[in-house]
Amino acid sequence: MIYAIISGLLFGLFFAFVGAGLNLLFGVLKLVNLAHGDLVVVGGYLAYEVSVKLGINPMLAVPLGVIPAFVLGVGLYYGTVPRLSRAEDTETTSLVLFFGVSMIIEALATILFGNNLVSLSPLTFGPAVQLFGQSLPSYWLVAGGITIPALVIFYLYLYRSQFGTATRAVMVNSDEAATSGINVRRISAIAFGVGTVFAVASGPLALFMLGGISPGTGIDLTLTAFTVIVIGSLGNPVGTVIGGLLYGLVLSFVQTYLSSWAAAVPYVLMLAVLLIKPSGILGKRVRNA
Amino acid sequence: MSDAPLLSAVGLTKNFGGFRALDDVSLDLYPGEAVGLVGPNGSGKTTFINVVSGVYTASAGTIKLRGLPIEGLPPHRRARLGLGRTFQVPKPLGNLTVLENVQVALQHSKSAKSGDADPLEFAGLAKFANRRANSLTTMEQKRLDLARVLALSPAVVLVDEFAAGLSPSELIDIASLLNELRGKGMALVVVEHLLGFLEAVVDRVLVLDAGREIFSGGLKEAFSDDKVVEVFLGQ
Amino acid sequence: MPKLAFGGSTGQTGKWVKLGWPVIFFPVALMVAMHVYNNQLLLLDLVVYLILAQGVNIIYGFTGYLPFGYFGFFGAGAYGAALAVNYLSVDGILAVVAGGILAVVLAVILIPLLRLSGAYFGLASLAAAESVYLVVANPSLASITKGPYGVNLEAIFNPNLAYLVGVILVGISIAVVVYLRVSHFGLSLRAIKSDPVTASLAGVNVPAARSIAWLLAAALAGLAGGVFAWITSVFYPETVFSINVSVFAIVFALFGGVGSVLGPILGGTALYILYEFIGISSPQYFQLIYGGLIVFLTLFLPGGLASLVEIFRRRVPRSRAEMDVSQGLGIHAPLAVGGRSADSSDE
Amino acid sequence: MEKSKSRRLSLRRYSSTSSATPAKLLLGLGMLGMVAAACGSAAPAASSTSSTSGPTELTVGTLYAGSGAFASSSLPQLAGLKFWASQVNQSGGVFVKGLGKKLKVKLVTYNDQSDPTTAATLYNQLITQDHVNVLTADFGSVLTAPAITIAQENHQLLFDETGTGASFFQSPNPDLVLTALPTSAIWPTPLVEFLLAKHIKNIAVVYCANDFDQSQANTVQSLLKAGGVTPVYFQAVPTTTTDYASTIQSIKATNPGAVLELGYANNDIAFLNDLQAAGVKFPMTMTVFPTQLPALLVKDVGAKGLQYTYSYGVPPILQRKTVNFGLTFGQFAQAFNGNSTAPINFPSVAGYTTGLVIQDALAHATSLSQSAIRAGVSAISGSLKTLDGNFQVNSSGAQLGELLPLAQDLPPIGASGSNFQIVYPAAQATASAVYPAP
Repeated sequence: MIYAIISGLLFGLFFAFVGAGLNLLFGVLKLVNLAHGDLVVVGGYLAYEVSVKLGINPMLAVPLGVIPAFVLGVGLYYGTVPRLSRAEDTETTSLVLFFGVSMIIEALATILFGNNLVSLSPLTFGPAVQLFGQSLPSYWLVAGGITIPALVIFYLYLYRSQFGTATRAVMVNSDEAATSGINVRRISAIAFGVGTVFAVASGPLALFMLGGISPGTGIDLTLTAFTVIVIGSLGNPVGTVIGGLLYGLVLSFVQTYLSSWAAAVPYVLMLAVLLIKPSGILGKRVRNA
Repeated sequence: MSDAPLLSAVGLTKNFGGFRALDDVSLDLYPGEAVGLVGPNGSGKTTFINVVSGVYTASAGTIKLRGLPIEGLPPHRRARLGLGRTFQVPKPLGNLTVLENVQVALQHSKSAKSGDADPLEFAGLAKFANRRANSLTTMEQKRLDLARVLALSPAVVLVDEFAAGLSPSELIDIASLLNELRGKGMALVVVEHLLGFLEAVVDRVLVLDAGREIFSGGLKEAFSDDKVVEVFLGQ
Repeated sequence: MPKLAFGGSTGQTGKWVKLGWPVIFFPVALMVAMHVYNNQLLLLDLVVYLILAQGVNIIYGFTGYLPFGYFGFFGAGAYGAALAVNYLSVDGILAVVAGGILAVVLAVILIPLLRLSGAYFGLASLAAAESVYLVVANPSLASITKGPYGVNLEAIFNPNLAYLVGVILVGISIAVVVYLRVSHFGLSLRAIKSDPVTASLAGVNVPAARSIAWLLAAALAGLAGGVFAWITSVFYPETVFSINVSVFAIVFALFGGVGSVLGPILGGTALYILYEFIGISSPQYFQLIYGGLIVFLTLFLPGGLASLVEIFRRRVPRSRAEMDVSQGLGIHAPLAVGGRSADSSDE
Repeated sequence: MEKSKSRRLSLRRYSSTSSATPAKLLLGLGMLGMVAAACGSAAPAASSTSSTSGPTELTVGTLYAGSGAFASSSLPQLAGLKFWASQVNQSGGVFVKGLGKKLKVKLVTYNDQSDPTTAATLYNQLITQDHVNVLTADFGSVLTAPAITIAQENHQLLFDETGTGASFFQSPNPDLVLTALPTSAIWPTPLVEFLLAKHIKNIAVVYCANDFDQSQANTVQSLLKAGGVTPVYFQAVPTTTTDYASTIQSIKATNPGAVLELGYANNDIAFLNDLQAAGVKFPMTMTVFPTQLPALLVKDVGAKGLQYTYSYGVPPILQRKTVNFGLTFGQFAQAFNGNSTAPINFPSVAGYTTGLVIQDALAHATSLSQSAIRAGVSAISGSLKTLDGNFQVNSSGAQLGELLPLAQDLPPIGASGSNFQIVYPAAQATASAVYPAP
């Protein structure tokens, strides 16, 4: 029971970390980056390579990945969004477009790393740790130690920085933000970069939390992340944490008490939230007619 | 004026959460009649049109079209019964051709009959028939909105701020178009800011403020009404 | 004021003749193909994906709902057929029908999803399909669905008849799309895709029309799943509930051009040949090409192959013959993005 | 109903239309060409052996998983088969009794990437397009299953190398022969005997939901029941499972005397890793693959993580003494090392064994027809003894040659990182079991 709660909270924070960037993009650009999970997987492979080839701590992939990920994100933005925004149904078209990007990343990952599952020993950070009377994997502590500061940084970026204020203005209404002198394009590009950084940065943890990654892990991660942000309400980055924790706890309890149905948790939760309370925690119109 | 109203709205009210956008507004409209709907921004004019056309459901009140209650009907049923509306910002079916835009409405009309005017000719868009609606100018798209409404052979047309941005000659054109519709026995509700245009089209006005009716009567009389003057000067 | 001149019926028949030839042509071509080449599984795959691409065309191309979870109906169809065979001992054709029925039942349950817009719908449909998969594949239900251990339909094995049924379904799927191209109903769907509010104010019963399109698309996928089950005989839940089914169908349709009759067939056939060349031996390169194609198409050619003809027609001074070709193809104007510059030229 | 309205009323037609033109006809012909091309192009350049002048070579078709979940087992299995082919070709080829001459072996292989759907298409390709003389399956039950029906429908004999799922062998089938392993339904027999002999009561079973592992789990359950024991934990998980953290917690709560985790290599690795990560030790932990792929398990789990783990005794750990056909394990290991970069492990032995079964069957086959080859198999059943043990099949194609003993990884850790010894049954034992594990 205690184990299930700890597990749920930690996985919840982890999925909040995975979902944070996705939600930021949706908030700013009103598009769903279906390649988000694949970017997480890229981060995972980076950590794997760092650990196996260089023999250093895989978590060093997080700082190493920041700048390339930011550049990649900004590049993705300028390569696609300006042209995309001319489409009639931007939201659906973006879904298709980033699905294509997702396939490209997945294919490249398969070509580079093969489609086998890669994993690192769960003892990378030492043997199990005794805490709250439970014997917990040491990588859980590492996960908590990375996720919590990362989510705090995310919060500070949005609510305590100048960029963050402008970013939130764009989220509320990009037209009005533009008329009040905010460079919407620049803010959006930076948001894309930051979202990508968060995706890639959560990858090394995915390597441990999921028991390993393969190129096909990406799409599942995207769906789970989407579930988390739908629960917490789309476009509201803080809601992501609540959504993540809720999701993590439900998953953990289903795993413990109804294990054969655990895989269905993200999908059933997503459907339930979309059909019963589509706005998540904050009200927002998502329905047609 | 004949004795039975084409459109009869009684006590229309619309709440958005705790905000009352429309508060107990009533209007009777007779064949061939045109009523102007006037008021400052946010006074509930467009809400009134949305509630009558079915885009929103009324929180309270009744709407009858030719004596038939329609407040419970979805928008497409109201449209088929002869209730048409245009939009302040035109909403064409962008990927369809101009012709197809009109055909959509035509195929659903319950009252269209041969001998009716060709809506595209009427709206002056015949030469664009095979163009995609997206490629039209905003003005042409407004005319297309109107043509699509006409294809329904409507009894009542709700016209939402049609005149904004029109040149004087276009204004005259549109005004005579609308008058021609009246001549065919249609009734019009015209939301408009331009007084000159209203003068050319409507018989009487309904003035709204903060969702409530504050005046109903002739256009000239409206501007000698204290409340109306206060609302407009205060704006 | 000019009078409304034409009665509609002659125009309709004319359009049927002009657009309808593929309804006969492609099934015949596919029957001929079977005698030229006898790895029936490969040909059946092509047949299945042609049907699925037309199904995607109906719900996405005409109505604008992107069904990422389309494979749910395909899987439901395959399992509907399997359950019918294993519990009701029906023959192959009835099993295929049962597959179609189960898919439609699933689609009816999922109609509320149509209230969601854009990305929400796409992802919710995916979640729904995955949920169905996890129910079918769940070891706890193995006594009913055989769970993850797969089903066996050897009892009704008859590859030639299964292929024939598949080919007939290709004809039917094309006929449905031709119907949508020429009918008022199809026009209503395209109006919904363009703007649901305007469509409803023009008298289109939006919830009913989009539901019908949804059920049609689901029925085609279910029937295709039934045929697949019939000819494959042994399959696992993950064989039929695979997101690749959706991916192939969507890319085939997009590549050829959604909203047109021939686009999905041309796109499907062309990409399937590509798949045969490189997809089986090195699927990751094929996936790379697929992904690249999707990106390119959505950014630069949203109308697919079919819109190339349209652009060609616009660029080159019009001669009668060219116009006839494009109209015969059943192509309408390209979607918003790529075609815009071409559109601004006066006609 | 909507059409009837249009009869009364329609808009004037603004566009002119005209009837069919030569351009359209041309287009149609082009499409026909495309379809035909699609079909033609799909045929690979593999040679056809259906010539009338008598075959000059023997084509053996097989699939392998170049990547994906089964690659780690499938690639060495293919290497074993290739090794056999190069061995027989060096000696002039494989002798076919009915032809009275030797034929060179030519392997036709495709990569199914661990995907059963792709595999189905490719098996069909091997049979209908390449017309291979001998068809063998890819590694394991999941990738073998699609071949079984396709082979049966085409009356092609399938040499099933390692697909041991019990459901494959439930009725007589002339088109199926399991070559290198007994059916997995009898794998756990010595294991359960061991559990009962040791009077181990709280037994937990977690197995992956596939034919292979389910067959074993069902056998474990029924044999235990016969011995009066009901497992305290008996759960299926998806074959894709890579995270066993919460499963381990649930099992731990039952205070088990023995834990059997029945999976494929990826599952076993994840399970053993998660045990270590959670710092959990059970008195007995048994998984399937440590003895089949020892090098891989040592690399991914670590020597410590494997210590005291139980597994099935298969070659190379189990070395058969009496071999009457082909190389002994020692000879095989030496020759294979020089011949291939693949590791010597159970799948490579299985691939080689399959080759030996084919070779011996053909030496007794009156022609190259599939039924004659099956008759050849029957002729050698019961008498063939390879490095993989006795070969004996029944009418449904199941191998019942020999049971798999139980092995345990015991100290001292050798250079290879593991030291599996047979611990049960006593007749075969090379060491005695350490229970409970320290």
